[in-house]
Amino acid sequence: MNPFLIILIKTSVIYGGLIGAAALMTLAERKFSAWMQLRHGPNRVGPWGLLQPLADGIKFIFKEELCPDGANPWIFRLAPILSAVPAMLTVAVIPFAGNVTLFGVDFGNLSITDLDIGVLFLVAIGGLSVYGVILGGWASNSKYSLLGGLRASAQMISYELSLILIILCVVAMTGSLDLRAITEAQNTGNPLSWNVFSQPLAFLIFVIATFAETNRHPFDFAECEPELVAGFHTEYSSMKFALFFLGEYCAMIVMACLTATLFLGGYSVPFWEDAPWFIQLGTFFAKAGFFAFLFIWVRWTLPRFRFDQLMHLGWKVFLPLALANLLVTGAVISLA
Amino acid sequence: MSVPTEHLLALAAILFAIGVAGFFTRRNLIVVLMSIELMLNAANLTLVAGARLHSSTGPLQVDGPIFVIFIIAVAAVEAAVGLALVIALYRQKQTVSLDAFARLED
Amino acid sequence: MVDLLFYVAALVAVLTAVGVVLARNPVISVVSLLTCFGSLAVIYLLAGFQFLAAIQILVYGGAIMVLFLFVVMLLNLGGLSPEDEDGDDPLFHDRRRSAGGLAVAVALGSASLIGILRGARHLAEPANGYALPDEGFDALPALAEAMFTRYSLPFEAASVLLLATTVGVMVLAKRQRAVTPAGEKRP
Amino acid sequence: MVIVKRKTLTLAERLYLPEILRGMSITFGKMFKPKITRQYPEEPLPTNEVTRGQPRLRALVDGNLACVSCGLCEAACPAYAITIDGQETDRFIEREPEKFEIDMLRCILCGFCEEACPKEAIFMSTELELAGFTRASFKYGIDKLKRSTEELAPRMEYIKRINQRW
Repeated sequence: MNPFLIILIKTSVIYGGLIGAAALMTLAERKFSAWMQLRHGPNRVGPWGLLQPLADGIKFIFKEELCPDGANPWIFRLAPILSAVPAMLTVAVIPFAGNVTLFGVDFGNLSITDLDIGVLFLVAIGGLSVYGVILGGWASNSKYSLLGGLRASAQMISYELSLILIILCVVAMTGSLDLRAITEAQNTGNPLSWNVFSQPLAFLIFVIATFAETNRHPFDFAECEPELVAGFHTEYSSMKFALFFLGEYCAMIVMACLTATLFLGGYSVPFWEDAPWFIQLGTFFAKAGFFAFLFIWVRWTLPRFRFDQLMHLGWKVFLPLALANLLVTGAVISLA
Repeated sequence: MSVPTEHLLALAAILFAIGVAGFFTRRNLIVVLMSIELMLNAANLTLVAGARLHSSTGPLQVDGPIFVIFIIAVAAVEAAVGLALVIALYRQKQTVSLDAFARLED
Repeated sequence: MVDLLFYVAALVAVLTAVGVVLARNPVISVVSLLTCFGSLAVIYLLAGFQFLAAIQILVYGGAIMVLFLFVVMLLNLGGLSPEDEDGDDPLFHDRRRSAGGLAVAVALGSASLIGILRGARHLAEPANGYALPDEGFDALPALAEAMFTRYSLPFEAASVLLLATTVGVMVLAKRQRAVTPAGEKRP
Repeated sequence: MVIVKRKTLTLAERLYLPEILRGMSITFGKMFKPKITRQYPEEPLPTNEVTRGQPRLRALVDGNLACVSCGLCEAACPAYAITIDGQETDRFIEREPEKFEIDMLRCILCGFCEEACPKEAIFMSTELELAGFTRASFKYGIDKLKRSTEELAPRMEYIKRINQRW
């Protein structure tokens, strides 16, 4: 089969899956939050409310597009795109499963690309998502939006440091920046070789830092409803708002996938080293799905932090801990 | 990519010239700092062009990329210090226009 | 095809660089510069330096330009640049100085362009058409080895520089606390 | 001045994590508890004689209204929702409403008309739903307001019982 065609098929399947998963996640967020509050959640559109995201999408399309007075129209339009695109680009390097053979056609490894510097790509592109938030906040010409954007930028930069340092620990363990190599190094059939057991502290810091990085509860200072009336996207409506939403949920899904890949061995099946690809894919979905659920679970459990507490946690707790963790990891690797 | 080296160098020269123009004509301190970043990037591009030219005839020459990495580190330092200075100056005069800081006495 | 991509990226880089200098609004300048750095990263990628491209986006895109944007917003310069408050053209407000600056830039640019084009005769195209050696595409191990052996001193110097900068910036940007005669900090 | 003594936290509480896990286990457990939301249109709200729904006129056994168009409810209505035109009649009570109209868009369902009525002619029924397509359709006339005594009997009993208290 034409290799170009194979890449095209893989890309469209993975991006379709990502957008579908993001849509499903908006539904899951509402369903789980409802269940945790002893409610039913959306159950009118389709069976068990499964078509609710579709209804939401149609609603978004038919809403009126507003641009506030005095706002910079170009940057106002650019911001949602800058928020959604980096979040969706990062999924390109996530390895979902091993070699896929379907209908007698060898599709190769199930990921859009196995980049040599996959982790670096992910961190670099992921770091760009902060622009959507800041520029959106600034371009809205509203003080609440501006405050939300400022907070988001400070928060995301602070936690990106810890996040990168933790990723470095895992990279040092494997000796590769390729996410597939990191997965394969953990795919020994023995779950104890997963990084979560050799790097428990790193795992903990990473999971918490992903919450801050994606602006989710309990660190959602960018959109803090009670003080900032939704922060950077207060002034947005219609599909522009939907793009911000899509960006947020895609970022969550990518972060869940990344946590599963870095610490839980990605698609490696416990006690079955060379499982067929669909079992690997199922395992991956189970692991990533758990972390995606964790995002929702924590959101509907914990109250919001205060902003100074957030900064204190990021700079005075996580950064030293991450540095110490990196130091110990390096020492152990060089001595072993 | 089979673009000749001189095209990369020419691009670097043009970017550098634009950076110089911005540095000399603008009076907004932040834009002046950005012009400096632009010039540093033009230098990086030159180094990359050189590294590509020399690596393509023999073994990989890593000096160019390593210098680029150091330049990026220094650029980060420069931006951080420069912006801290801008903030400190802004506190004094409530402006970031270079004209306001042209005199020494105040 | 790939070459065409280079020229597109080069065009974008030049146009956005001009945008940085000409934009009246500092936020537009920042966004233009960001795009310019992005297209430079594309050029690095095309030239075979994946790592540099990633570093370019990571450091410039993810850190430096965010810092610029942060300061622009912190000082609330979102509106027009200070030089535009009197409604003048940002480039030609002070005609003599602007003309001098432009002259320097044009002279510098044209001189280096002429030099490059004259020297280009001596730069024969390599037989393999600028293809990097095999390890070039995955230059990370070679890069790391050189960085931590031959260039370990500059590397450490850079880390010291970064540390000194961190402390210096903290001192510079920290607001001076008013101190009461008793030496106690005001609440 | 109130002095709030803060509880000194133990190490586990200051680490947040055990407490966070405790909170999360609570929310996780709640997910599987029975839901308390009522699925409204399919599962109508329970009503009884205490339910104060919309005002309705009581019809006697012979089909005529109990109302004598005295106008007390019209006067008691704080929203000016009731309009009554009276006329004479050959029946024993001598007066009956020619037109009795309640503008349901103005009605605030306060029940003052029920309290004001001396002839037990107007009661708050158990009907809760109110929907229509035009404003005019919310002006309920006698034909829409009339309810048989049996229908309003529980409410009548309830009101009598309440009124006996004072």
